[in-house]
Amino acid sequence: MSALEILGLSLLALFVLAGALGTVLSKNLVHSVLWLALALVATAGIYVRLTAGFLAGAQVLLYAGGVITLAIFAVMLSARIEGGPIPNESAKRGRGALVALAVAGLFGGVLLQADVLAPRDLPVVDAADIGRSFLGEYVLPFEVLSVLLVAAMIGAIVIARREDP
Amino acid sequence: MNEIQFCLLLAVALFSIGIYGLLTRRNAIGILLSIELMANAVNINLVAFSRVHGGAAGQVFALFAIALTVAEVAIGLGLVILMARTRKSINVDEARDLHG
Amino acid sequence: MNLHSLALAIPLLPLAAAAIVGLVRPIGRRGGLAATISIAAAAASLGCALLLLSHTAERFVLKLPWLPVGGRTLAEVGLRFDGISAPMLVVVGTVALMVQIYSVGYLSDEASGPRGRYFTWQSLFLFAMQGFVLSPNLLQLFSFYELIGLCSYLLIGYYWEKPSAGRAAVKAFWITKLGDVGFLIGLLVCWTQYKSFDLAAIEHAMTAGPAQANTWLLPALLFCGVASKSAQFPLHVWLPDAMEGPTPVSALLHAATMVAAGVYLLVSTSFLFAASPVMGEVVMYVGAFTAVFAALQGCVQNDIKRVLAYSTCSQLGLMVAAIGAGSVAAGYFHLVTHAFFKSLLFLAAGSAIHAVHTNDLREMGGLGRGMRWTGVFFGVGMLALAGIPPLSGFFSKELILASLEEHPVALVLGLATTIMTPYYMGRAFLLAFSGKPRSAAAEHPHESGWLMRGPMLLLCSLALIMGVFLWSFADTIHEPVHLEVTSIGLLGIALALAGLGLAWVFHGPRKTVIDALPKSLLEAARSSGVDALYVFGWRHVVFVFAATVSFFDRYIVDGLMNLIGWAGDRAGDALRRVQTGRAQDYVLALFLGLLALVAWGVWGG
Amino acid sequence: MPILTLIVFSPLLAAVVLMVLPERSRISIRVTSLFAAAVSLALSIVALTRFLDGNPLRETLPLIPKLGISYSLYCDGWSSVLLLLTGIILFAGCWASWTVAKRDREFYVLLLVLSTGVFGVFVCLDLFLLFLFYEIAVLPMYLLIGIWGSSKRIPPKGPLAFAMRIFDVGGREYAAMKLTLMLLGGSALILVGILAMANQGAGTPEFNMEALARVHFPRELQMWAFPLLWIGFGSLAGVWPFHTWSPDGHASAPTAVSMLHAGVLMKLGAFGVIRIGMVLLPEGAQAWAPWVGGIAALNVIYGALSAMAQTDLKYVIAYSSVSHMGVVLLGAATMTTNGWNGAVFQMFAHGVMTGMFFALVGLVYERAHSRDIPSMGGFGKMMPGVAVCFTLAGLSSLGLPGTAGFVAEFLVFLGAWESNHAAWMVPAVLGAFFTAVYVLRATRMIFWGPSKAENFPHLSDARGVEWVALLLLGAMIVLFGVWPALALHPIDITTMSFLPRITGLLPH
Repeated sequence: MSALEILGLSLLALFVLAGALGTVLSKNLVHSVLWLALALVATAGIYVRLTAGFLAGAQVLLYAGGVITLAIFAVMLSARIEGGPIPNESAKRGRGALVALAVAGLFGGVLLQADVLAPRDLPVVDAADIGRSFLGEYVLPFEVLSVLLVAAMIGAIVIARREDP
Repeated sequence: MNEIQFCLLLAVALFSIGIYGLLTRRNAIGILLSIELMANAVNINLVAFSRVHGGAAGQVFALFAIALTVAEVAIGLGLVILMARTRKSINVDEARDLHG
Repeated sequence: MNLHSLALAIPLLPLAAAAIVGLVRPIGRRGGLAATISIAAAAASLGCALLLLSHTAERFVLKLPWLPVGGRTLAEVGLRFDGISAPMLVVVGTVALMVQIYSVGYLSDEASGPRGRYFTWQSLFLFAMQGFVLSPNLLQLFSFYELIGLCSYLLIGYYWEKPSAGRAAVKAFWITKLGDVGFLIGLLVCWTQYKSFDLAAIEHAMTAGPAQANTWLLPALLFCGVASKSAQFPLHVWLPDAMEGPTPVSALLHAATMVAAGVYLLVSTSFLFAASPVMGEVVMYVGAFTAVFAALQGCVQNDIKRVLAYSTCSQLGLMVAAIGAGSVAAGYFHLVTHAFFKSLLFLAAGSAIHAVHTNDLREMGGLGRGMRWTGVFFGVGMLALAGIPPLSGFFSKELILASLEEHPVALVLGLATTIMTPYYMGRAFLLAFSGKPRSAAAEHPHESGWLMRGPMLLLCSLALIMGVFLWSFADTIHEPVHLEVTSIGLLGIALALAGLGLAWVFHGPRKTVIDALPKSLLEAARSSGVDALYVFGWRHVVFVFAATVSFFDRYIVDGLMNLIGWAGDRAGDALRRVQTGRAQDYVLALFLGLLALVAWGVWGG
Repeated sequence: MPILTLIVFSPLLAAVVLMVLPERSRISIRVTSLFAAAVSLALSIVALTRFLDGNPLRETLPLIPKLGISYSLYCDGWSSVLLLLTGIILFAGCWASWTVAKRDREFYVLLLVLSTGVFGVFVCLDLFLLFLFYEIAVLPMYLLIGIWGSSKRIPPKGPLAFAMRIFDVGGREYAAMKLTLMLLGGSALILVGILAMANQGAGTPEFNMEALARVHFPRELQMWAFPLLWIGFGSLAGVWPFHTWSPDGHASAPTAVSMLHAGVLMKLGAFGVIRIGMVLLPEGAQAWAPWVGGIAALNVIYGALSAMAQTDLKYVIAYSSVSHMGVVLLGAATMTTNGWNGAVFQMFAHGVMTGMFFALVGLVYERAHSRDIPSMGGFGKMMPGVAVCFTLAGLSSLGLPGTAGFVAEFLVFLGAWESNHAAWMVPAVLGAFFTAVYVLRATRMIFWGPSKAENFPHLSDARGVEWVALLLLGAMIVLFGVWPALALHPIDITTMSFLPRITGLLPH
């Protein structure tokens, strides 16, 4: 891997971690949603780096587009219902940090000792292959997923429906 | 320390930051966002290994995962709004009616 | 009518009468009918006994397997008719019949309902007593022994409305049961030593079989049983209280038959006592001491029945002492004569009580004038008991004194008894029948009817002529007896006369002295420590111990069970608090579990 | 004609029929249950006679062959005597509960189900099925005591009062709960014991007792399996530390239930200890015998002493049951022919005695509505019949010769004296004496003495219906006291077949 690529990858990683930390630590709820957007876009970059172009696109489209907008809507709505900005502070940090560090330490430790296979140059999997496997080998999960998405939509609507006065 | 190992380590870091957010955020939306982070970390793993072993399976499942996470967030936010409407606050600490 | 069915009839007839009167309500309710049935049964049983007495030559034993063990028989039930049981059958039969006839008169003025119950228990007692006399083995002896105790419990408690009667009945049963515990343990020892309960088998095993290790153990335990029923020293406290029962009951049970059961037990197992001289000595000294102790008590009683009760206790002591000294004939003959004149004394006292409606000597006096017959009967009984020559008491008392000759201490005690007995009997007679009447009822007592005087007449004649039968009695029980005039004999007579003189001096017709002894000594003697000991033992030892055990069970052992319940309840409560309701606590638990699993996976097993 | 199955299931059949009967038909309910009880009683007599003339009844039906479970009933000497006892007590119990007013149909259904369980345990050869019957016998107790019972508050005192404060000690719910929990705790131990024995054989587990009797279990297994069975069954038989359910349970239970429970269910426990514990695990039994005997002797004295200090009539009799069950287990621990004969005969004798006692106490309670002895007095005038029966039952319990109680106690004492722990006999004999003390004391305080009948308005003697139970039981006490060979002969035959396994040689 050339020096440039390493620089690119670590830059992307930096953005991802900054985004994550921002989501988790920021005082303002909207800021934390925006930080999340940054993190998601940066991971899309990493997908590109890992030759998963289609996925990067999907990621940006779905996550950054769908989830962030939904979150913004939710924040606006609940702020209006609650009257006033939503307090976004966090408590019991010690406990949370402890568990997070423990998980990181444990998994990281295991990963560092493991000898992970290096990336071999394999044919790049492009959108057509993914589409073929969607309707070929994985057609059942694909259909089930569609059913699930419909159910989720209906569910979300029913849950959040305001009683007509 | 090759590229894949780096991505996996990044995923672990992302995952633990997600856990931190999950455990410390007081409001429901904050928690949902942290869960997003953790789901994202999982996807990085999937893609990293699909890069190693090739084949479409890795990415297909990543896509499935993304779809599922989005569905989950949709429902989650619906609940948050319901909660906000009924309890006038989405602070998680106050919602403890199901205690022993 | 062969002998076997005759022997069987003796106990079974009264049992049948008891069953009819007891179970068939209409008969039981009408007193008169119940009385006739039970008297008829008693008379028939006595008839059989007399018939059997005529040919005691044939000794026979009937046996029937009763308890199986491992395929063989552990114990049998049956009848034993021989020289020893024949006279006892007659004595018991006679006295029982006389008392039953007497009771008809005595209870005539009471409601007729309960009399059905009275005669049921009387017949049941006769069955138990005759069954006891005829038992061939120790187990059956024990069984009937306790049945006799039951009948005494029922009869003493006849006036059960009176709390004192109820308490006396229960006290009698407890103390006899206490003695029977020893007897029961004796049975067990007998089984391990001789592998059988049958008296004949044991006697054979003792003579022929290997010498047993501690031969004293079985007799000692048997003596516990004897001591309780025959009111020997430590276990005699129930006899004076047993006077709560109607007087005919006292006459039958607590003078002639029941208390003599213990002595009869000694007689029929005398070969066991003979085998261990140590035990003989112990029995003799206990008997002698009881005789003197009870006689002393007798001198200070003011209740006529208690005087007679202590006198019975004392005479029993003499019998036991005689048997302990080795002369079974003396003890047994005294038992026979004593049965007659003591029941006569009781019946006479009963007719006196019946007339003046009180037992207290201090309210009697001068009854001799109004109740001539009763006075004469009481006098004859008193003289016989005192041991004045021509009467039966003299013969048996001389025999006893003769048997105690080699044991100086026992002899002295015996002689002391021979002087005290006439004194307290004389005192009772003089206080009741001579001197000035000391209460309104005593002024003009009415003589009791023929139903009461008839039995007394027969018993009086028996008391007079019984002495003559000594020698024929001796050879029915196959024991040599020789009665000659010895210095001890003459001393006995002299002491008897001296006792009577003393009574005359102190309590003669002109004197109004009730108690000869000074007041303080009187109180000390009257409140005998033994009774207080029992009461203390019960209230402060047994009952307190029972209360602590019950407290321990209810509040400690049961408390522990409740503690477990309480701990369960508390643990449940503690666990409840773990569910805080906050979602994040649950997620935390989730991750901790995850960490533990992964850690275990990586480094664990 | 499957006699044994009929004996076991006729009460259950009657229970089903009762369910169908219309609600208001008081008489037909009682008649059906009486008919079922009579059928069982009659057939149990047939079973006894069949055993005596040589061909004992046996019925087998393979249920789950793979697990070695089969429906096999067999009626040997012990079972036939105990069947007879259960039949008698059930019959008397049905008569004694004639006056149950509240929901009498359910009462009779539960009573009949309970007796089916008891019948089942006595004749069942298959351990698995035996455990099933055991549970059927124990569980209805909860409802019977909880619903139809009576309660008497006991103030919490002593060092553990705090623990007692949260329960209303003495109440009927408390008694029902405690009884059921302790017995189920015991049955858990039994299940472990049974399973330990069952899968000893190679391959498929073997539950049939006769087959297990032939298996020689390793010593270590016997050493821990026997105490499990002893404590498990013992808690039902009133073994010392686990007996505390008995006073509360019997005191709060209605008449017929405490008759059946004290009269028969406690025998289930003792039967279990001997028939399953000692016969199948001889080495374990012999090793633990000193403990079993020691605690049994303690039971006798302990029960008698605490009975003496009670002021509640039902508690007196409940503690006396604990004391008499001690005599049974003492007889069992002696491992001698006399001891075992005495133990099984005492089961029968005590069953009849306690049945009669509780029937009488039920009558007294029904009329006087009080069980407090000191406040009663002079009842003999108003209820002479009950007084006589009470005295008879009392005399049998204190072991008066001529009653069944004496024969049983005498055999057990003899067995104890012959066994190598002669010392047990001393507390046992003392216990018998103390029994005499408290029984006669209670009789005197209640039936004798000046009549306190004025503050008990409607005292009356037993009426026609109630006499049946009393006469039947009284006759049994005297009959088996005067001629014990009737029951002792079959018991002796079976003891001879079991005992050699234990002692290796039939004692003298």
